[in-house]
Order: sequence, then C-alpha cells, then structure tokens
Amino acid sequence: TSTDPLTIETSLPFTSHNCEPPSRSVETNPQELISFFRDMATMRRMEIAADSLYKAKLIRGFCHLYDGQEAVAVGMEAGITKKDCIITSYRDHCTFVGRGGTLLEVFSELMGRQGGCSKGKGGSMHFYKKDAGFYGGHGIVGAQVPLGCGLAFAQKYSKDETVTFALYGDGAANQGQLFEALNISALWDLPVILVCENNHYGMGTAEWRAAKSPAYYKRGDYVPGLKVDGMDALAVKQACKFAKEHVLRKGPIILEMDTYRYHGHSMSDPGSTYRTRDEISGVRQERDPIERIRKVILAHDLATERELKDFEKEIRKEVDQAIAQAKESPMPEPSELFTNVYVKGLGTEAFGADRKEVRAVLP
Amino acid sequence: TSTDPLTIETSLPFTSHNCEPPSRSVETNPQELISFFRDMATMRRMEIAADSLYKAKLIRGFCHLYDGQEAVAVGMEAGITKKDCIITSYRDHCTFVGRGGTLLEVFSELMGRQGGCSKGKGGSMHFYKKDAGFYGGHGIVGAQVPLGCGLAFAQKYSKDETVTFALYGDGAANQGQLFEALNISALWDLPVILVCENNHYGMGTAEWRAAKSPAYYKRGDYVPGLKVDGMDALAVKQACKFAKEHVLRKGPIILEMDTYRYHGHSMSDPGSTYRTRDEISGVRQERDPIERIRKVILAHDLATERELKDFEKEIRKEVDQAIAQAKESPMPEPSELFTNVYVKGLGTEAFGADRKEVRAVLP
Amino acid sequence: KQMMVREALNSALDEEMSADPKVFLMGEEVGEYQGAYKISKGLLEKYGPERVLDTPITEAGFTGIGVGAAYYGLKPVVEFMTFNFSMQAIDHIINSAAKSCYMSAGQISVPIVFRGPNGAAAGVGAQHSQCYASWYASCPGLKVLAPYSSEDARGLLKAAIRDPDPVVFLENELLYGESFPVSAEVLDSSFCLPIGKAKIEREGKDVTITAFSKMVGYALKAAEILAKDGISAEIINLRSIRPLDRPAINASVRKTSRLVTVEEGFPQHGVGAEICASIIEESFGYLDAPVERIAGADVPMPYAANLERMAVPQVEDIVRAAKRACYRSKPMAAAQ
Amino acid sequence: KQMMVREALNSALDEEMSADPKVFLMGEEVGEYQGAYKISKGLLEKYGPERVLDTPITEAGFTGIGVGAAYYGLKPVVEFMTFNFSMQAIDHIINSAAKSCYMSAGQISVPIVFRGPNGAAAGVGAQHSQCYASWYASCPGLKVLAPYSSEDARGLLKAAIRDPDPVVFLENELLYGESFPVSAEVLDSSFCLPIGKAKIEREGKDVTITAFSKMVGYALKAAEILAKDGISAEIINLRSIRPLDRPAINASVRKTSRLVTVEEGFPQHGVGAEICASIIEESFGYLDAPVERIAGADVPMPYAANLERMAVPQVEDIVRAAKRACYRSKPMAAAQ
Ligand SMILES: Cc1ncc(C[n+]2csc(CCOP(=O)(O)OP(=O)(O)O)c2C)c(N)n1
Ligand SMILES: Cc1ncc(C[n+]2csc(CCOP(=O)(O)OP(=O)(O)O)c2C)c(N)n1
Ligand SMILES: [Mg+2]
Ligand SMILES: [Mg+2]
Repeated sequence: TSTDPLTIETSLPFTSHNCEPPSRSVETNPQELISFFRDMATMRRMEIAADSLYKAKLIRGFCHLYDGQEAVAVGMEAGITKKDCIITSYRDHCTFVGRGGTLLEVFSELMGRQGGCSKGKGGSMHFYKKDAGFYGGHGIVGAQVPLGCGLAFAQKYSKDETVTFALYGDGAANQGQLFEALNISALWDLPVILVCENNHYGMGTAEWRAAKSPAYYKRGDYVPGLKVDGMDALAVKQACKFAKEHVLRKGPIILEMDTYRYHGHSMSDPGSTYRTRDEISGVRQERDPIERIRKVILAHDLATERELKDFEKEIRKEVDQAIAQAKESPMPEPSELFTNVYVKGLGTEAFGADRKEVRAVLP
Repeated sequence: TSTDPLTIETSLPFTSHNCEPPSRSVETNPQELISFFRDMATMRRMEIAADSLYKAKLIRGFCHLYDGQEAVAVGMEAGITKKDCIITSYRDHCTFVGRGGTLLEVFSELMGRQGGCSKGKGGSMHFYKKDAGFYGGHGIVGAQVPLGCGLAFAQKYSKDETVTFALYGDGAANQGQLFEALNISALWDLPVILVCENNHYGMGTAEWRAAKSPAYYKRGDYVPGLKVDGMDALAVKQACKFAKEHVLRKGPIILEMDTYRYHGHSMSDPGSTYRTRDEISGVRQERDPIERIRKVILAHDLATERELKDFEKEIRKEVDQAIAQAKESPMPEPSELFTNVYVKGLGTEAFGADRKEVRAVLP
Repeated sequence: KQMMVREALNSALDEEMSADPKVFLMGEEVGEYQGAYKISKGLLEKYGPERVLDTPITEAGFTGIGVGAAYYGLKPVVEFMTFNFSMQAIDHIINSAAKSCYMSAGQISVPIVFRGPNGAAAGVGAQHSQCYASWYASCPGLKVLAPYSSEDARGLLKAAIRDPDPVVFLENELLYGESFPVSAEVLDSSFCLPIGKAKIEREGKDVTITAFSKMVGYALKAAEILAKDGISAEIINLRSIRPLDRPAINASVRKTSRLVTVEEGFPQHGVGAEICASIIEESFGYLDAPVERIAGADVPMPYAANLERMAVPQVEDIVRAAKRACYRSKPMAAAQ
Repeated sequence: KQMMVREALNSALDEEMSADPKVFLMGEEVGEYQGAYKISKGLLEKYGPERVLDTPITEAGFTGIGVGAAYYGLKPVVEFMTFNFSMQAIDHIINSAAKSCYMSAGQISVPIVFRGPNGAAAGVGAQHSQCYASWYASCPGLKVLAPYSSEDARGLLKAAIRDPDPVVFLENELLYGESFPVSAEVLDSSFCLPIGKAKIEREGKDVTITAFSKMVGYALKAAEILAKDGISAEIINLRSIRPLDRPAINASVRKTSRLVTVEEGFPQHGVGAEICASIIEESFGYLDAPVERIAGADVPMPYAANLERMAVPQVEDIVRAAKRACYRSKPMAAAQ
C-alpha cells in the first residue's frame, strides 16, 4: 500500500477553549489508514481475548479493558514519536501495544509470567516500556497526571524538544492533584498534554454525577483545551500533532477525547447497571473506531472488504499464538520476590513472611 | 450613637464572575461604623501586642498576625450571624475575636496558659469557639476548605438554613483539595462561601509566582465569584450578605478579598525581602482599613477625632489589662497532657516519654 | 445461623442509620452502584440520596467534607474503596480528625468512621495491597479496629459508629464473602462490641498467637494443625489495634510463655513489633523463647501468583514459627 | 573546624548540584526566599531558576512532578517545608516512588530525595510536630535517613542524592543551628557516608542506647551523666532507619546485654518497637534486662511549654531508663 498523501475530513469539528482549533482536514495516506485498522483490530482482539482468559481464571485481580477506546491510542501514536513520553492509568494494555509492546509481553504479564513486560511482577495495571517512552501503567486515579508533568519537566530540563502525553479518565479529571500539576505546568511552561479520555463513566458513575462541569477540555480554566472526537483516529492524530506543537511553544494544553468503553469498568463490573444496552449498541453501531476506519478504507478503495477480513483473521491467529506462547512462559523464579526492591540493595537483608525461614541479601 | 440607617458607597466596584454583583450602596448606621472602628482597632492593637510578647519570648513557635486584614473579619461578621460557621487557617486570632472571643482568651492561649481558648494546648494556630460557630484555626494550608464545605454539608443536612464561610489565603488557593471540595459542593449545592483572603503573598511568594491565574474569584471556573475590596469593611459586609443569600439558593460562591498583611508571614519573616517598604507604606497610607472607617466616621460627623483617639486609648488599656491577666493565668496542669486525646478514652492506658515512669488511664 | 461478613457490615450500617438520623454514608460508588464490594447494598434505596452519597473520585475533598460534617455533630461513615486510596486523604484523617479534640481542648469532637477494605486482596499488585494498620494505630486520637468474623464486623462497626471519636475501620476484601456462625445476641440490633478489647478465639496453654483480620483465620487453622502435634495454641484476635489490648496479650503470654505474632502488613514497625515490645516491657521474665514474628514479606506486593503467595503469611509459616517457639524451652544459650 | 548542620546540608546540596547537572532542587520558598530555614541559601543565585525551583503550596502536585522527573532520569531533591506536609503527597512517595522499580521489574528507577525538617520543633503544636520515621521506614522501596551531626548531614545527604533509589531524608529544625566539629575528610567534596550503617557515637559496655536525629545528642548527654554513676553507655546513632543496621545494634546489645531505645515520635509501632523486636529475634538470650523504650508521649503535641516538655523525651528520661536496665542484672523473677 502506498504512502501517497491523502486528505480526509474529520467527521466532527473540534471544539476549542482559549485556542484556535486545528484544521479538520487531516493528512494521511493509505499505509497509515491500513495500519490504523490493523493496530486497532489487534487491540480489540487482544482485549476480547483477555476477557476470556480472565473468565478462565488465567488472569487474576483487576483487569481493565480498553476496547472501544482504541482510536485514542492509535491516533495519538500517529501524531507523535517514541521520543515523546506517554503515561496513563491502569487501563494500559493498548497504550503499551501502541508504543510497540508485543502481544506476548501483554499476555505473559496478564498471566503473571516471566515473559511479561514487568516479568509478571506488575500485573494488568503496571505495564511499562521505558525504551519507547512509556512510563506506565498507574493504579491510583489521577496520580499519573503530575507524574506526566514531571516527565515533561525533565524533557524541558534536558532540552529534548519532546513532549509528554498524560492520559486520565473523566473520573480522574476531578482529582485535585491534576489542578495542582496543571498550575505548576502552566507557570513553568511545561511541554505536557493532559489527555482526558472521556469514556463518560468512572466505574459506575456517569460524568455529570461526578463533575459539576463535565466539559473537561475547559476545566483547565486558564489553560487552553480542545475537544476531540476520540472515536476517530484521524481526529486524534490531528489533535495530538497540534497539541505537541502547541505545548513546545506555549505550555500545557488539555485534550478531551470523547470516547467509550464497551466493557465494564473491570472484570467484576458487568457494565450494564448504570447504562443501557441501547447506549452501548448505539455507540458500537454509529461510532465504533474500527468500523469508521474500515469505511474510510473502503470508500477510498484502499483495500477490499475481503482483504480487511483477512487481516482480522491473521490478527486472530497472532493473538492466539501469543496466548499459547505466553502460557509456556514460566512463572517468575521465587528469587524474584526480592529483586528490584531497590536498584542498589546495599547488601542488606530482606525478610520473607517467616524471617527465620526466608531471607535474602538484596543485590 | 444611633442606629439610623445610613447608606455609603463602596469606594471600589465589585468585579463578578458568572453572577450579578451586589449594589455598591451599603446600608449601615452610625453604631455599626463606630463598632467597626472599635473592633478593628482592637484587633490591630492586639496583634501589635502579640508581636511584642513574641519578641519578649512569651509566645513561642509560629505566630501569624492579621494586622492589615481586619476589615475582612469585621465586615464578614456584620453580614452574617453567629449561627453561620467560620473556619480559617492558622492566621486566626482576629477571626476568633470577631466571633466574640476575648482578648484574655487570645493572650492566654498565645502564652500557653489555662485561660486560653484551647486551654493552652492548641497555640496560636488553633483557636476555636464552637459555641459561636468558629471551627478553628487550621495549620495545614488548604485543609480548612474541605472542612468548611463539610460544615456547610452538615448545615444543609440539618436543614439549619445557615451557611459556612471558609477562609484561605492566596497561596492556599492553588491547593488541589480546594478544587475537589468545590466540585463536590457545587454538585451538592452546599451553602458554603469560599473566602480567599488575597494578601498577595503566600509566605515570600508573590501571588503571580504561585498562580498562573491569580484572579482568585474566577478560579472556581463553573462556580460564581466576586472580587471585593477587602480593605473596606463595608464592601466586605455587603459581599458576605450577598454571598450568604446566594449560597442558600444556588450553592457555592467564591469571594476574593483584596487585602494586605502588614507583618511578615510569621514572626521569623521580616516581611521585607520579597516586597518593598514602599509597597507596604503605600497600602498603609492609601488603603488602611481602620483609617478608611475613621474617615467615613469623621466625614459623616458620627464622632470627633478626639473621641476616636479616646477609643484607641481605651483599647490600648484593655489590651494591656488582658495581657496582665493572661500572665496570671497558670500553665496547664501536667495531667492535661492526657486529657482530650479522646472524648471517650475507654479506660485504656496512655504513656509518657518514659512509660515506666509516666502513664495515665484515659478518661 | 450463618452470616457473611458482607451482610454483617451491611446490617450494622443499616441498623445504625436507622437508629440515628445523624449517621450518613459517603464514598465512591456507595449509592447507585450499591458499593464497589456491595457493602452498602440497598442503603440508598432505604435512606435516600441525602444520607447515602456518591462522591467523585476525590478522596482528599470528600474526606475533608466528612470530617467537617463531624465537627458540626453529624456522624459520617466515610468509605474508601480501598484503604490504599486513603493516602490521598491521610492528612485529614491525622491532622484534621485525630488531633482536633486535643488541639481544641475538647471543644471539637470528631465522631467519624473511615472504613473500607485494607491490605492484600488477590492479584491486585503493589499499589492496591498495602496494610495500613500500623500507620493509623501509631496515631493518638484515632481508634483503629480490624474485624475478622461476622460477629466482629457487626459488633465493631456498630461500636465505631456510636463512638464519639474518629475510628479507622479496616476490613478485608477476601473476608467479605466468608460466612461465620452468629448467635441471636449478635443478630440483635443492640449488639455492640467494646473497643479496645481483644478476643480469645481459642484457648491454649503452650503458645500464644496474636493476629487480626484475615490472619485470625489462618492462625486458627494453624492451631488445629499444631493440636495434632500436641501443641495447644491460644489464638488472640486483636480486634482493636489502637487501643491495643495489652493486658489480654500479656496475660496470655504469661500463661503460655511463648508468642507468635501474625500480620499481613510490612514487618518493620508493624503490629508484631509493638506486641513484642509490649511483652518485653511487661512480661519479660515470662518468656521462654524469643517472640516469633510472621508478617508480609518486606517487598512491594508482586502480581504473579507464586510470588504473591510468598509475600503474605501462610498457615504453614505460622505452624513453623509456633513449633520453633515451643521446641525451645529455654532462652538461647548466650555468651554468658 | 566547626560547622553548623544548616551549612552542612547547604554545602552538600551545593556540591552535588555542582557535580551532577541532573540534580535539581524544588520546593516551597527554596529559591528567592533562600529556604524557609535557609538550607538552600545561595543556590538560586548559583544555579539559576532552572535548577532551583520555587513551587506553589501544592505538595501532591510538585511531589508528583518530582517523581516523574526522576522516572525520566533526573535527580530531584524535593524539599518539604516540614514533613508534616508530606502527608499531602504521601501517595506519590509510597505508590509512585517506592514501588515503581519493583512493579516495573527494574525498568523504572526513581533517584529522588525527599527532604525537610521532621518531628517536633518548639511551640508549633500538634499539626506541625509529627515524626514520620516509622511510617516511611516501614515501606520497602524507600530508604530512610536521619542525620544528627554535621558530618551525618553532609555525608548522608550526599549519599542520598547519589543513590539511585528514592530516599526520605529526615532533618530536624532544632538541629539546623547547632555546630559540630568536622574533620578535613568530612569537608572534602568526595565525602559520603554509607546508607544502612549506624555509627557508634560513644563506646560503652554496660548498656546500649539507640537514637536518631536530635535524640542522639540527648543520649550522649545521658551517657555523660551515667558515666558519673559508673555506668558505661554505648550510644548508637542509627543514621539509617531503613535499611536498619540490625547487625550493629545486635552486636552492641550482645556486648552490653541491655538496651534503651530513644525516639521522639509516637511509641506505638515506632522505631524502638522494631529495634526491640530485632533484638528479641536475633539476640534474645543475651538480654539481661527488658528493653527500655523512651519515645514521644502517646498524645498529639500540646502547645504549652510545660506540656510540650513532657511530651518529648528528656535527658533524664534516658538516664532513668538506662539505670533501670542496669540495676537489674537478671530477668524479672517470673511465675517459673
Ligand atoms: C485515588 C483512587 N481512588 C479510587 C480508585 C478506584 N478506582 C479505580 S478506577 C476508578 C474509576 C476511574 O474512572 P475514570 O477516571 O473515568 O477512568 P476509566 O476507568 O473510565 O478509564 C476508581 C474509582 C483508585 N484506583 N484510586
Ligand atoms: C500543606 C502545607 N504546606 C506548607 C505549609 C507551610 N506554610 C504555612 S503558611 C504558608 C503560606 C500560605 O500563604 P497564604 O495561603 O497566602 O496565606 P497567608 O499566610 O498569606 O494568610 C506556608 C507555605 C503548610 N502549613 N501546609
Ligand atoms: Mg471514565
Ligand atoms: Mg497570602
């Protein structure tokens, strides 16, 4: 497929606060569109498979799935580089894959195996890929926002001319530390983009029940903001490019991505008590990010329906293979209990539950 | 002096955010104006005396003085009743006196004596007068704001038709918990007034160095706000009356009081390294809250210059007497070390530094 | 009759809300969602949105509001979805709640309960598994309770809500679904347990084992195994971490002369350390063997199932430690 | 040569900033105001506003920013005006800093120092006097240091800044103005102390006294008084609360057979409790008397001078406890 330029209009306009919005005409090319399709379909399949593994009790604890929101992860990557940093919440599987993480690493981590991106020690909520600028995977709602501002601080301090995208949910958008970090970032002109992935629910709470003003792109008050159709990978790409340029010159900005999660909050939430099935199926039918790109591809004759279906079959196979491989990955060695507590363990002793039985000298 | 109504114009207009400002014509009467003068002069004298006592080492630790800001405490009381609640920061001496606390209680507490409003156990930062709706006296910057919202919650829960004024500084205005509490208060329509006493410095930091947007009356974003000349007791009274009515019907509001502290932040701060002496003396000459009321009184012939000077002499005597009396107040009994840890001590043992020597059964 | 811990907590909340209109519940998902762990099931429907309040995910803000409401005289029950999130609000728990009565010389009282699941759940990783018992219980002004059984849960939660002081109430997610037998007395709405008193869950004469929360169950299992080896273990369910029932613990150790402490939290400065110190201070001469301490491993909680298992105490750890204590009848021969 | 602790800290910061461009300082009033307690005096002028950053009074926000900067590879020194305010940011210290290396299996390291005055100052009341040593030192992933002298302050702060892990560095306001003799070695810019090692400040043979921070000075004074009564006290300056130098403490107690622990913080789950447990676990048979624990009184800090004095350990408390330990040569006669 070619890389000839192609311009496509976003289906919805951007809404801006204290700034001029970018153009609705997004430059792209066939290759990029096909990769959007492939990447999003991979993420979708991966999350569905995680759901099954969870139900088969191969994944434990919390497991927050991203299906429905794929356009944000994929569109964002198209607008930035791996020198830019990303930091997000516990809903981190697809963000990790967007940064180049492999399916094998994902499934191994989810099953707590050595092959996981955190060697099985982090779990679903704590994926990282520092070599590609991905700083996790954070379990405390809102905490990743100041952390992301700190990454941006370091980028500016190091004169790297790169930026950080700090992703958080609509529920997290009310956290005080976000306002604290935003004020500091604005005072210090930090190259940080606060990306509110507004999927309209924080667990079982609809946005308007948690926020007096759910216009998250405006919540920075004195900080500019942009509301983006988060189901449209092209709009996301355009917004992220725009935001990156903006923050390098003018300091922080907020992007509100209007998106949706199909699954419940985590595996214990059926996701259907606080919203109607009609609402969910309406979004699936009218706004699904994969279907939207499929339509664009077909409309522009960049691939046939058949080809796209074949991609999906391939992906299915890739996912199944990764799972099979991950299942082969061994559990961590017991000695890993005591590694990585510190970078420099100073040779001190650490204790197991029964310290007379299990103790280790920290490396 | 009479209580015949008198209408006086505030010297500066109110500036509003998301609401209609109140009228600049303030209803008052001679008696009220004289009491403003007396009360503010008492506070001023009291704080100057505390300064001396501190220098004489009769007051220890932190001691945050309020001189310059008296119009806020006095004007606020004129607009509300003692059924309304007030909560403030460590800069609490005058707020306490405004609620009816006595000079003797103030000086006794400052010197750590039994006669103090907290029996000497709280100290400068922890004054309370619950019977008059004063809930302290809080040392952690910003903490009193959610606490104040909680008082307002309880007032609404109890259907008391009263309101809470939560005072905080310009430095505190950036605290995340303020934004958290404001969002909840707006969602729940709590009758709370956030009063930002903007004295333009948080310790040694000028407002604009700590806040990207030092327009504190606007910082509630979706919550209305009003900027008030905090050096004009009449403007403060008008604003507080207005705000009380507003919040009982419409939920929270922010009042930004433009004011000034003459003293340094606390006793260890000379208060002159981060601002010019000219700035201080300029405020003293042009905006002093006591002088302003003195002028109003004289302009309306409500008292003679001589009479006002006599008031000041009386006040000086009252303050000196209170100090003398406070010095007679004994230190707390050693047994007080173990009282008030709990309301209900359950008869358990508590320990002194050497538990084999000092232990007490908690009442 | 059997009752689940979840039901015990729910009924305690229900009864206390019904008995005292000043009691209200606030927290994330406590209302429409019926509680993240369904502890507040049905309460919104019964008491309405004025008394069962869903909050935004802003712990500092809503905890401060809860404490302020308590200053005014209401009796808030603040639910943390888990106690890990209480760190965002810990300044209000310590500085605004625990210290106010003292700083005001008794003018301000703070009748509030902070509750929610504490400590390790299953497979939730390092940020969601911490035990806060030792932190909170180090602070004068707070009372800290940790129920094990349904009886504990009911009796202690009711006591906490009725108490005029701030109470930190540490539940355990993995116990919510466990059932325990309950007597008619326990089911009575007047039922209440005393704060500050431990419970001897099982009498024994050879070794004392202290535990709280989920570890009480493990200790009881260990006692059964020990009994087969002829070791009679006395199991103390601490129930209250602050005040700590020093008299009960010391009395038991004076009888058994041996002590094993068990907790899931980090060992350093933990509950076991305090109990050990208390025994040394009060009953030094009675000890026949060193105190044995079983605690969470001194590492952040790993996710992988095999590592996680190693990171929290197991029944066999308790058994092993108790045997070590018992098979050594005299203090170690020393340099003496 | 004499050096004030303030100067020791200032010079350590200065030298490490000069040696490593990745080191920067942030906090409230650290720049233009020269530090609330003047620890950062002159640094803004020398290193400029890019490396000495005044922050708003928003601890959660700026601490999170500091930790994020450390993820990226910078070496932030975050000043808390006092550690009481670190409670607003404690979630970042524990969940974002201490646990990240573990959760990421070593991918993310967090070379950051959190520093500032900790514990009781004079006359500042309940909300401004808490000691956080035991809380922080309970958490794996953190290192926790508490300097006493100027040598400690210089050597440990330099070690903390150079260390690749998150370090909580607990200073004491009342020590800032104290002078201590310092050797040429200490003044050398390469000087550094090892983390995790205690220092024997004074050798002795009759009783071991452990202390940290300001209490080391009190313990040394107590030792002088005890010497007059013919009691030879060994004073251990812990320096590092985590890792705790268990070997050094145990070695000393095996020598003296008696132990007094001293700290200013609340007693329950305190440093003394841990040290007691460690001795019981490792050196039970060597103890000739119960461990004596001297600690802050178990109450919030009162303001009044007379009560405040009672609320913190005094030299005479240490002397009394040491004598109690020494005048009792055998374990209490028990029921045996
Ligand atoms: C400080 C804190 N409080 C509560 C939680 C529990 N919790 C985890 S996710 C979540 C909802 C967050 O919603 P949102 O920010 O909208 O993100 P989404 O899950 O929709 O992606 C809650 C309440 C937490 N992890 N951290
Ligand atoms: C959370 C917290 N951080 C820091 C401090 C130290 N501190 C006390 S007052 C103060 C300045 C506050 O300024 P502002 O809010 O403007 O109030 P003002 O003193 O001017 O009345 C600071 C930094 C504190 N008490 N609490
Ligand atoms: Mg959401
Ligand atoms: Mg100010």
